[in-house]
Amino acid sequence: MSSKVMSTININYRSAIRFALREEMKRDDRVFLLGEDIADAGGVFKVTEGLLSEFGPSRVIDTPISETAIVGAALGSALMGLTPIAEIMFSDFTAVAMDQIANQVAKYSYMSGGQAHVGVVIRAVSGGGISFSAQHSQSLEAWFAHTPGLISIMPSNPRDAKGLLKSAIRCGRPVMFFEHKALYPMEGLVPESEELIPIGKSEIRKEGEDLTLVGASSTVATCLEAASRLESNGIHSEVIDLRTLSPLDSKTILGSVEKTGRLIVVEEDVGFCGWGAEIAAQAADKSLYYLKSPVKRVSAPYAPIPFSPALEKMYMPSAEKVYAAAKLLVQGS
Amino acid sequence: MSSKVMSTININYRSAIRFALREEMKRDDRVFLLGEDIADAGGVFKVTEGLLSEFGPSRVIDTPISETAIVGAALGSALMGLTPIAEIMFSDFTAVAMDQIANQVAKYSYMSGGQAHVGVVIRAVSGGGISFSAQHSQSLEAWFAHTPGLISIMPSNPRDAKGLLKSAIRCGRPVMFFEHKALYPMEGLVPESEELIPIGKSEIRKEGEDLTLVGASSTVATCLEAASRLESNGIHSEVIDLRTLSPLDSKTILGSVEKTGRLIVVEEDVGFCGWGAEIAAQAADKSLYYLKSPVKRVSAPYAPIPFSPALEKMYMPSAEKVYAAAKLLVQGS
Amino acid sequence: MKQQGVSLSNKELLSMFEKMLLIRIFEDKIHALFAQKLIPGTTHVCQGQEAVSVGVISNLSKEDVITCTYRGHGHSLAKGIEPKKVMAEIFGKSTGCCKGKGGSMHITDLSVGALGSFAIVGAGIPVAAGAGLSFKYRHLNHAAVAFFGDGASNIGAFHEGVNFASVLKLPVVFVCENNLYGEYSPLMKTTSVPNIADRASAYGINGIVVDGNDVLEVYRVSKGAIDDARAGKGPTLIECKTYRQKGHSRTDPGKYRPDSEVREWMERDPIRLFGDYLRSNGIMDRSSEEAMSSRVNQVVEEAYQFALDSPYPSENELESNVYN
Amino acid sequence: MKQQGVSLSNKELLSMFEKMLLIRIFEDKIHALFAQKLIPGTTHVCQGQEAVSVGVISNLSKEDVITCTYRGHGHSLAKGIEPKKVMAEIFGKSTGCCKGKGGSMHITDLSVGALGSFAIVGAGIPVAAGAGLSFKYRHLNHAAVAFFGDGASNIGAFHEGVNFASVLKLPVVFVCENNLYGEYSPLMKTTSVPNIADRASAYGINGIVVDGNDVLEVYRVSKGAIDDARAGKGPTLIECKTYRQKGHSRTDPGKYRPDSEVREWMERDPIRLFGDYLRSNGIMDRSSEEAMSSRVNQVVEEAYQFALDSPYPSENELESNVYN
Ligand SMILES: Cc1ncc(C[n+]2csc(CCOP(=O)(O)OP(=O)(O)O)c2C)c(N)n1
Ligand SMILES: Cc1ncc(C[n+]2csc(CCOP(=O)(O)OP(=O)(O)O)c2C)c(N)n1
Ligand SMILES: [Mg+2]
Ligand SMILES: [Mg+2]
Repeated sequence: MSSKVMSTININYRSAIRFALREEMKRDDRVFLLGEDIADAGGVFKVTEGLLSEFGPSRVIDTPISETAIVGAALGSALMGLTPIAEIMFSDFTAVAMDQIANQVAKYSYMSGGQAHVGVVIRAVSGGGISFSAQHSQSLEAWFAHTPGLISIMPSNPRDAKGLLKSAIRCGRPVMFFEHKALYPMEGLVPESEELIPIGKSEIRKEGEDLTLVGASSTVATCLEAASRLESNGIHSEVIDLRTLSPLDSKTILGSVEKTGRLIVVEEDVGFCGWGAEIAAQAADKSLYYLKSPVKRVSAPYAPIPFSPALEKMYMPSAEKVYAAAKLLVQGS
Repeated sequence: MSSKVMSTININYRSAIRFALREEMKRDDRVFLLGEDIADAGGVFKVTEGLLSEFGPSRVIDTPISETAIVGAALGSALMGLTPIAEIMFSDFTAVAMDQIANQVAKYSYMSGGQAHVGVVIRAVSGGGISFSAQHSQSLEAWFAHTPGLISIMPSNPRDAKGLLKSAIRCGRPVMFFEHKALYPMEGLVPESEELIPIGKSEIRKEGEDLTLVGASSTVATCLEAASRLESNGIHSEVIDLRTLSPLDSKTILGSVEKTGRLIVVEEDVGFCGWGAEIAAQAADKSLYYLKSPVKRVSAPYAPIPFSPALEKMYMPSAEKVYAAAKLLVQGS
Repeated sequence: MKQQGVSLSNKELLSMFEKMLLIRIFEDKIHALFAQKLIPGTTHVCQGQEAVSVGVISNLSKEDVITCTYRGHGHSLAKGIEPKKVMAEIFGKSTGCCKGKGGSMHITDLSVGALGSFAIVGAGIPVAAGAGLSFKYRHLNHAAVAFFGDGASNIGAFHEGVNFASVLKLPVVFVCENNLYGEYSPLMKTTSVPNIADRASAYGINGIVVDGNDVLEVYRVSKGAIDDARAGKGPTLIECKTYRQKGHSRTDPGKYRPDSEVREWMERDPIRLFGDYLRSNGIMDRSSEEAMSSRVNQVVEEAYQFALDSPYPSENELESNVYN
Repeated sequence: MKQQGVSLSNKELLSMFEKMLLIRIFEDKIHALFAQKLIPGTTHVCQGQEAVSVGVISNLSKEDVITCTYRGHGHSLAKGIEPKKVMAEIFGKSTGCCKGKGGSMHITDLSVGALGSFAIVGAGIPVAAGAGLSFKYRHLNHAAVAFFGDGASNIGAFHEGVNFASVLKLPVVFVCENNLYGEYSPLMKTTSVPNIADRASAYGINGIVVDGNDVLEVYRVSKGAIDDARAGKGPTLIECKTYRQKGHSRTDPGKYRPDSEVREWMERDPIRLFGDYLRSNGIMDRSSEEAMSSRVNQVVEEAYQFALDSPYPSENELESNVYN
């Protein structure tokens, strides 16, 4: 993050997203919102609170419980030149709209030979940690990353959430924008002036020479916490915040791996066939000769997310797990 | 494959699947079929031809065009102790039933604390190569492999198709059974007597010391063709047929990689976040110190499947691409 | 309220009342415990809707089955899951009906025919159709009942599930609990018909509107539909007009509802209505009511204690049951 | 056949006839070429259903939009995509409307308001609702029309799309082409209502059944619905009873259909009916008909030659257009 002086405000992740929506809606009257309980109620997570009174019911639209219609209608309106931002209340519900997302929105541009900018933004609330059980806690980003035609963004902090959402709204491409529910209360400094954070660029959150930790969304904090504990043990880790999962910033990630020779990917998602595997696979292809030790993944086990807080805690990646894996990698025990 | 003498018949992949269905329906009257146009018409690909007249309309059920209802009803009947086999005409249509598959069927056992054997088999027709465009040609196995609770099977030949489907029907667990549409006419020897091929076991199709090629479904033939061309160039490759994608037979795969020191995964699927990445990632973790050269993936590019035969040909993995990648790996140019 | 075309013994009537009371007291307890932050995650309580679950389920035997939603404590108790197993599940304890792995939104007990609470809107509907299919397949005259909300009638799974059951003439009864809201949105804002039952004609089946706060009416109407289902006459869609006395979930106070509306519906509280009926017909007197009430209170308190005293699941539960 | 409540000039009538003829001859050509294995993949031709696409789309301007299905050549031609661009697309050539990347099932040309052929049953329906939303959003009095089959009315996307458009009062007309079959299955086997239009009441909108082989009736009825849409009165569901003269796809001979049924419907061929009307009312004579026919034949032959002569897409197309 550049350190030049700028005027900032301290807001939470939720407000940062709301600010991005508001600024973009003000800037461009083609931008509108649709989703369940987003207007009158301001959203289940209160992200869209106040926007109805500011922009009126034609631009902040409460819909029936019909995710397929929501995404399909977003596509149709985008083809006519609007910029719909659809809210999927829990990213787990993308499953009921999967055809519209993965077969229609994602493929429209390609199948039509590039006739349209499909400027559909789908905001989806992801992640676990608050005992919402197996159908309201998933991290399903890998499904979408695996679907050509979709951009997948996973902001880890208020500033990124704002700057990346603004870029998403302007990019004229289909975007899956994953907001982690446990991050909504997270506070952080956000520039007062407009900031567009580029899609497709990772950010090095901490530099180090001994190993590379890659996280995204909630796991960036996990990595940073582990990194600071490692630091007290004399292990200097580099922490990369993915920001955008697809397109992936392979250059930054592999550059770091080639410097440190060690890689741990930390994902909240189930490890098997998850996005951590993609990063590990790229390292095993492009950076093999730099690797000093096995590539590790700290991810969820092969199971749905359990409800019981006792189990969920074991299920989630943690700084402890990352720390233990890192120590083992670097010191061999 | 063991070479002990057995009496065999030569049938195609399509018939092999039909034989498996028939044998299992005869064996166990809890087994039944449901899907679109599977009864009167015998299925779009004629897999279920003749089964209606043999088993009657209560066990071979034509349904409305309602994949969500088909899979949901399969789940409900499985909870009551039946063994439904649902046909999804093209695996691309799993997207309209994704919630039932990934949130309900896959998670039922876990969320209920193991109360039920969810014996739902979903037969889904996958794969490209016959210009069926982007919504009728996909290989979406990675979505399901990434979803804990689902077994994913990808038979590459008639014998496996029959023996694996029979095991799937008997296993009492949710199975995604991917039948590759281009393989339906493929002929092969199948034992006359009953054979159950174990789920979760890969098969070494050809032994070799110089590199390991891993394929599944249609790409096993691709690997074998490449392997025979490599052989004439003095390169001895080992070819592994995945058979089951999830649970993955890591032992066989990594054992081979540790022997050869080189790995190429060949998948029809889009490479990015595909199952090839998982295999590569496991190698980079567990077998890193054995690797003599970068782990390669020959997979589809990051794009939906194009219609035009000219483009589709470039899109698909081919023996040539595998051959070229292998030569480069082993000989360095 | 009257007992029209319904012949229930006094014992049966009292048992229905006790079930409703159990649900009410159970939910009040959950609501209070949640507010005290003693319950993890989220909960969706069903006070005010007890007449629907009890009215319908009183027609079912153990072999009949139900599916319900995240707002499913009531149906689960009515179908016969032991209160302590439900409570322990809501606390995430290993003694819960799902070993603590499902939680409030996924209460399930196959042993009593409670096929599950489905947390994805509409998802239980086709599953109930599948259970109905199994009864038809086996020539059993059992019935499957799918409970869901008014908002759920807007989702594809509703359409497909009901149509599927109609085309295959399955023994399924679809019970829509129209409590006027889907989360914070009034039904009329998101739905294109005044009565959800009007949608039945799109599937060639009967659609019936019933006063969902009158347990005897619910019983009578659902009895007809369930009898039809058992007799091979196919499905029915029943819409029960009722009211969610609390907010949507957790601590939502439901402030978006007009006071007058809340007041009117509180006056038509289903337990009050049924209690009045039982008392005025001499079926229940004050002392038997008090005895019942203290019995139920004790059951709920015991369930609570049981949940508190039970251990959390152990680590080996984390990766078990992925397949069964 | 009569021109009831419809005022079309002779020129307009002849132009409609020519459109129908174009579709027929185009589809006959495709059918023959496919049988000769000259066309890759699969095709779904629409002979017998020309009155629907032409009848409805004759009410639309270029600013109005449509979505259709894999059986979409007819709608695409009626909406104004150049025949040679459609033909070249079907051949997978770079000069096709989608550069050969979509093919027969995905014919699309935004420049004429043909938003796309959707190969997943029902998928185009909510997309049309979204286009309608954009018109309402911008206060334009355009309309969106979604074409789909009888079988499609069983899928969730139909339900959600129609309900959504009704709740939001969007300028959309839903046109169901009931050709009696979904693939190889007769409608009555998989659908719970005799008329798809009966489903309109589930969404609080008008449902109208029309003779889909009578282009003037289709024109008249859809005109009313489209006018209503433009006037902000919300959506209508129109069911056109018609017949798929060929099999479902590729070389399917459609043997599962009773001969008598096929015969009856062939007698009610929409082009024959309309031709008889035009001739008997002195609007078209033999020589003008012959001129038209040879003109259309030439257009189709030219399209075919164009497709043949065009190059396949080059390698750089493989990974381009992933985003736009
Ligand atoms: C597919 C899906 N979309 C959205 C939600 C979020 N959600 C949970 S409950 C609810 C409202 C449902 O309303 P209704 O069907 O009337 O049931 P009620 O809660 O009133 O019992 C919504 C939108 C969900 N669980 N599933
Ligand atoms: C979701 C989905 N399920 C199944 C199919 C396969 N399929 C293609 S066409 C078709 C029949 C559709 O029938 P109908 O809607 O009546 O249209 P028609 O072909 O008669 O024009 C089916 C089942 C599909 N394309 N999409
Ligand atoms: Mg409700
Ligand atoms: Mg049809």
